[in-house]
Amino acid sequence: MLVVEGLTCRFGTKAAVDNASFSIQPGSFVGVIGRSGAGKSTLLRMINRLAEPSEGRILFEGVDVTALRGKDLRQWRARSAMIFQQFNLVGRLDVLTNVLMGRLAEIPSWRSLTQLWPQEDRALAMSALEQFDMAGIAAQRADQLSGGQQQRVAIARALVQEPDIILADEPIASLDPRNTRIVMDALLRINKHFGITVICNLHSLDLARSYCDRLIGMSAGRVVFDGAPETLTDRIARELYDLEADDVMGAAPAQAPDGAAMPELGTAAAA
Amino acid sequence: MLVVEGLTCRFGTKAAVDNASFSIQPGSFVGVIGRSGAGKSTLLRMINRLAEPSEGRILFEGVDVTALRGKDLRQWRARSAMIFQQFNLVGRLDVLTNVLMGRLAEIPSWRSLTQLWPQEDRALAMSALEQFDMAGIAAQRADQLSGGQQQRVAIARALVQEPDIILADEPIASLDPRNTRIVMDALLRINKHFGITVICNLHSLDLARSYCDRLIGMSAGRVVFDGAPETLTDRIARELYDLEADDVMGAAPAQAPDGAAMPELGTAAAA
Amino acid sequence: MSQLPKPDTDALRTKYPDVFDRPASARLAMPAMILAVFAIFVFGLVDLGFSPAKLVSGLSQLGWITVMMIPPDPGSSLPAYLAALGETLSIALLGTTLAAVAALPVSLLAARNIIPSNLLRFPVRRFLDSVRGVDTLIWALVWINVVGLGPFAGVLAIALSDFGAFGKLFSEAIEAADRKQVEGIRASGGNALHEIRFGLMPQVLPVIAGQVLYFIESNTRSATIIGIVGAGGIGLQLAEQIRVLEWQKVSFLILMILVAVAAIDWISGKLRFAIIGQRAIA
Amino acid sequence: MANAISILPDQQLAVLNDTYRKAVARKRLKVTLAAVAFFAALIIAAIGAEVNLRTLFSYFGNFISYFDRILTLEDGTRVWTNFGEWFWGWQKWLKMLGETILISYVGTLTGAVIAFVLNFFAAQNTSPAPWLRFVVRRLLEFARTVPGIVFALIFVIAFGLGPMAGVLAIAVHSAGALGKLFSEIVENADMKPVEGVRSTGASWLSCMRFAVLPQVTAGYASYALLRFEINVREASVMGFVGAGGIGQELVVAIRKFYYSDVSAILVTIIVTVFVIDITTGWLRGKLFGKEARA
Amino acid sequence: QDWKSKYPELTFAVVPAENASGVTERWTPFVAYLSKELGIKVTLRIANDYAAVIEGQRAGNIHIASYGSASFARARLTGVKTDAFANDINADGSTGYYSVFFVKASSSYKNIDQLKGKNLGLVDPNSTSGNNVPRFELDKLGISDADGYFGKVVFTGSHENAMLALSQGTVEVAANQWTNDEDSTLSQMLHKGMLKNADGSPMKKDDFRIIHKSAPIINGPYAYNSDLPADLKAAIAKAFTEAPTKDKAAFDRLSDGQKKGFNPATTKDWDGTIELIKFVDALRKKKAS
Ligand SMILES: Nc1ncnc2c1ncn2[C@@H]1O[C@H](COP(=O)(O)OP(=O)(O)OP(=O)(O)O)[C@@H](O)[C@H]1O
Ligand SMILES: Nc1ncnc2c1ncn2[C@@H]1O[C@H](COP(=O)(O)OP(=O)(O)OP(=O)(O)O)[C@@H](O)[C@H]1O
Ligand SMILES: [Mg+2]
Ligand SMILES: [Mg+2]
Repeated sequence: MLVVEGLTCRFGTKAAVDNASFSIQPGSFVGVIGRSGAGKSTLLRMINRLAEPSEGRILFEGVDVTALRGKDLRQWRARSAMIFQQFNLVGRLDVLTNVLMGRLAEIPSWRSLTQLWPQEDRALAMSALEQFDMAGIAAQRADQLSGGQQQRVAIARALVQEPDIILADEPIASLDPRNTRIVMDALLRINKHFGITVICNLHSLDLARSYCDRLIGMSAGRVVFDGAPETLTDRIARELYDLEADDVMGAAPAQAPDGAAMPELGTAAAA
Repeated sequence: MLVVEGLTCRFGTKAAVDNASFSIQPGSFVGVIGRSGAGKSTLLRMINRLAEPSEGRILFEGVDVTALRGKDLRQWRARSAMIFQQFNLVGRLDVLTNVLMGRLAEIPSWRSLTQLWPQEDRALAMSALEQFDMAGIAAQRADQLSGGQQQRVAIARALVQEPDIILADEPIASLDPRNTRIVMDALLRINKHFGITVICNLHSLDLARSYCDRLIGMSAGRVVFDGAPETLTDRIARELYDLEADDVMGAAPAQAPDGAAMPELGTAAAA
Repeated sequence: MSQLPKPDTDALRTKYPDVFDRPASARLAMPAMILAVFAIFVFGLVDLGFSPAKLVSGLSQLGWITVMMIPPDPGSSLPAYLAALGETLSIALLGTTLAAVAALPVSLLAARNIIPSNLLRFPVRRFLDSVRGVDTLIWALVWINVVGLGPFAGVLAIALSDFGAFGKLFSEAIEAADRKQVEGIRASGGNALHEIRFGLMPQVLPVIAGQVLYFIESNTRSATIIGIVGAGGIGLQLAEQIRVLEWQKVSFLILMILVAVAAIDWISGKLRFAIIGQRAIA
Repeated sequence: MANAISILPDQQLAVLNDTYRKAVARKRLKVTLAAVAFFAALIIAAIGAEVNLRTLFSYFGNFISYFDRILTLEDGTRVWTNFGEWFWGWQKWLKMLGETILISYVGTLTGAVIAFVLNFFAAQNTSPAPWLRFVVRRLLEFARTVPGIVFALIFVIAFGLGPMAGVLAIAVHSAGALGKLFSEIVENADMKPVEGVRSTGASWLSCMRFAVLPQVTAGYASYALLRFEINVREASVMGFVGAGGIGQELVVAIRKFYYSDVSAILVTIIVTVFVIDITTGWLRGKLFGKEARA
Repeated sequence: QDWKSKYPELTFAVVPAENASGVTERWTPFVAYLSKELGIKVTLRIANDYAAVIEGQRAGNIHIASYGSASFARARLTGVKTDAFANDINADGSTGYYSVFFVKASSSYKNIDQLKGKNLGLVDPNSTSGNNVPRFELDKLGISDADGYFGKVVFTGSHENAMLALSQGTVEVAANQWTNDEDSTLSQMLHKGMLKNADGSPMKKDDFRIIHKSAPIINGPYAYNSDLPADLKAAIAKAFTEAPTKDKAAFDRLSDGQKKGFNPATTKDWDGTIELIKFVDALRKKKAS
């Protein structure tokens, strides 16, 4: 179980995350929603310890993650795999090596630095790639792949970390709708088949409602909503986004707008 | 009227666009759809003359665009404004200067090179930005903007070219759903209000169906479909994408999938 | 920890043999190259008369020299040193700026993404190579024939030899520039000059600024040309003090140059980051 | 042509233009001040360097006179009319060139390896600790500030005459120069992959190896080869410590006014520079590989 | 005099003697004196390389130059229009010096013959006493190919470096300049404590031994451009000869009390040196064949 207690992160005087507290049961699929700048990314980065908390604690299975140093810290990072909006793959390395990065915390340094990966790790990486139907392009350079393929490589990398938690920071924001579906489905499968906890930042309320068991809403660094997707009423959503509820739905309009129903210049754009 | 006659573009032995012919009425909103690598980008780039046709002609209002050189060519490029997936703004210049780039073909070189833009051009650029509610950030550097903002700058740049045609090459592929809507709405407004022809490459069939008057489907360089969106049946779409029709719809699933209905490992991913 | 199923190594191995048993050529290419590089290195060490004993005894000597350097003391020559430093800075600043101004247009002709034709680029690149290949000493002599002895000849000599280096470096910076921005300008109807002015220059300027400042810095400390053309120069003072083994003056001079270099380094950093700006928001 | 933009009323425009102007004014002012300062510095430097354009232009014809002389054989004919006489010492020169290349190779390689190890500590974005960065930067600064010839002279006193002192001097100086340039490349590198690798629990070393290194190798190679080339050309300075090779031979020819030898040796060196430059281009192409897909 | 309008400014080029520091301070008073005597501005240029001075005089933008003997000969040989008019008089009244071969006193070497296969340290290629004369002397001793005879022949770059190399055992024998026991690079280095034994104690004069001494070498000339008007030339030469009496302070600053005055000389006096240079050049041709 992951417990977050009074977690705060300040940049200068500004609190990007402000006294956030919640706990997450193993195996759940949690969506974190909120406006741009609400502190979603910072929250996830603190859990993975890529950002340093200013105050508060993060406990995982009773261990204070915020106090870890050195080897223990690296091991924790391996256990809480991160997936990024921009994929954060190493473009000049091939797909297989990118996936093998997920094994770095486990493998003795001399082996990884000389790229003498153990056979079983290679096998693990290949089977992860195969799950996403990417084994055939294992030798291609990562920067030659399309966005959807890159994000699947990133997920494969997360999987071979054999993590307890997957932290996904807007994993589909730079993907087209089709790849969106592929990636979200992949996350869902991992969550349901292997019971790996998924915490996922999402911009689109629609997606959040479709995929998550539980939603955490943030606004200006604070947790302002925490509950099942059904309990997130349109009124709450409007407040959360401080906007016309219509806009946050984010999907394309249902039918072709005709000239008459078309928004006047500057209204939609102003949103 | 834009007429494309037997247009072909070869890279080496491979024909990226293969004998494409169609004509487009002024004021229409045409979507070009097809799989990755079908030749959509190459087609648009040839119309703007960023890529050289190997064979065939492009006629605009009776003038053979493929034969233009020098000043005439640049003038044609200005009349057929291009919008790119990656925005192709100059990151280190401010927003206003980026928009003013659209005036380059009109202004004497000594003025543009010394950045002594005429007052009326400045007014034009500023008005274009204001239309998209961006005049307030006219002094910011383009690389400090979010994706949606950058694409709106790119559209403003296209508009100040006072074009007859706007060629948009997957203008929303690197945008999140909300920005997608903003950008597509902007294109639609331009098309409907001012009667500027828009030719737009799209990955998502859904979007194409919602916004376009007419769709051109490409596959392996050839035009394989040309008609109103209503006539694009699921069967044709399936053929076009060589896929399960379900997948190309691209939107998020309508309701939350439960464990039982979940796809088995490797099926959706195989798409 | 792991909830993943154990992968079936053998099945995967038969399916993707390349991944598990990479061909010997691929596996051995890198080690073989490293071995070759290292072998030549060792051969060089032996051929050039390196010996560990010499190294150890020399190191103790070095320690001894270091002790002699403390405390730094300019003696009575401080004004002369300051004048020399000022003169050197002037020569370096002027020469390097001239070189950069002249090299910029030529470097465009040497860049693959501007002049795709190998046939046109080849002579330009070889021209730059030749200018670089001619020793600065020779450039100094050539200019002495024109303007006589004095710092001006030094300025011109530096300008010419750095011109060759800048031409190469700038063209590489231009080649590494992002093509998308240039294409954006072209698509709006800009001509070649516009593409360079608005599409390329904003991108390569920080790189160029960094390199120019680095060369100014490097020319400030170089001893050779400036001395030869009869302009004194701080590097010459330094070399001379070492020759006559005035260690305290040596250390003082080194400190002086260090301060000047650190100052240029600081300006360079400021300038570079001012042009680069904050990183784009993701 | 369609006009899709309705020009705003003057009043509204004036407000917008005003805001824009205010926003850029600060930047403009800064740029202008910097430019003025720079030109002032140039003018002061021009006075200090005794720039005299009149002499330059009136005697510019003399520019070719030195080349005229080095391209003439002792008997007064042009060098290329008698190749045998021009390149009379080619065997000796080639041997010396080989020696120079060997010296530069060992020196540059040693320096590059040191720079390679140190530059990650010196770069702002990869340095593990600020104090370490400070120390390493000062160290590199020191190594490149002291001219190679000065190190050579010190090393001669310490290690005795011979190539060893020259090689060590080249190594130290190259380490300083390359260390700075390398660290600048690292500072320009994309940090997203680094974060990606770090989030998997990788150590600092692994982050450098897998996330930074693949991005920077091409730049490293290019700068190291340029440094190699500079060292080949400048090994003449090391002649005085017994590590001169072809460069020293050139200086001797210049000092003794063996004009045709000067041009012959120059040609040898220039050809070497050609080869290195072409190699650099080839290597860059190889390391950069295919451009990332759009 | 009409040359004053034609030559409103003269350039005087000096190359620092191998062991000089503070050249500018030394020469400035003297150049001021010269300027006063001639009534026109004289600019002092310190160049670090004789090649630069020779090229400058050839192009005509250096009017007066202080040369080493070998460099002057070289300038004449390559067709520079320059004429000698004076050279230095040493403290003991002589106008020349010697090139000598030093060995360490602790070694067993008594003459060149015993040094076959050992290392020889020379100064730099253009040095009269450090390269040209030693090679000439060796040739007279029957060693025409020094590089083949000795194990290694190295240019150490300066007279000091040659002595350092000898004291550190890098070379067994070193060529150097020597006027008398009180006036030589060695005596200056010893005076400053620049030479040390392995244990750090300073070396003494007795630690070195001269095994060969050349015929006297004439001190390097001061030369002016041949194209200058005759009366200007005369004025320059006169100013030089009168310097020790007319402006003693400036002269002493220049010579450090090591010199007595300027000796009027003519280009002819260096004919011997020119022969020497021709001989050295001939060595290069020999190596070629
Ligand atoms: N390294 C940093 N330095 C300073 N401020 C930061 C830093 N990282 C984040 N912030 C600030 O903290 C706040 C929260 O940022 P965060 O990235 O967590 O928001 P977010 O909810 O992920 O937004 P988005 O949806 O745009 O990704 C923002 O105002 C941001 O500007
Ligand atoms: N400059 C080029 N050189 C060689 N081949 C090219 C070049 N540009 C495009 N191609 C090839 O031409 C084909 C069509 O490419 P194009 O970019 O037009 O496809 P697309 O339909 O836009 O695909 P996507 O949806 O991925 O953008 C592809 O197979 C591509 O690899
Ligand atoms: Mg975020
Ligand atoms: Mg495309």
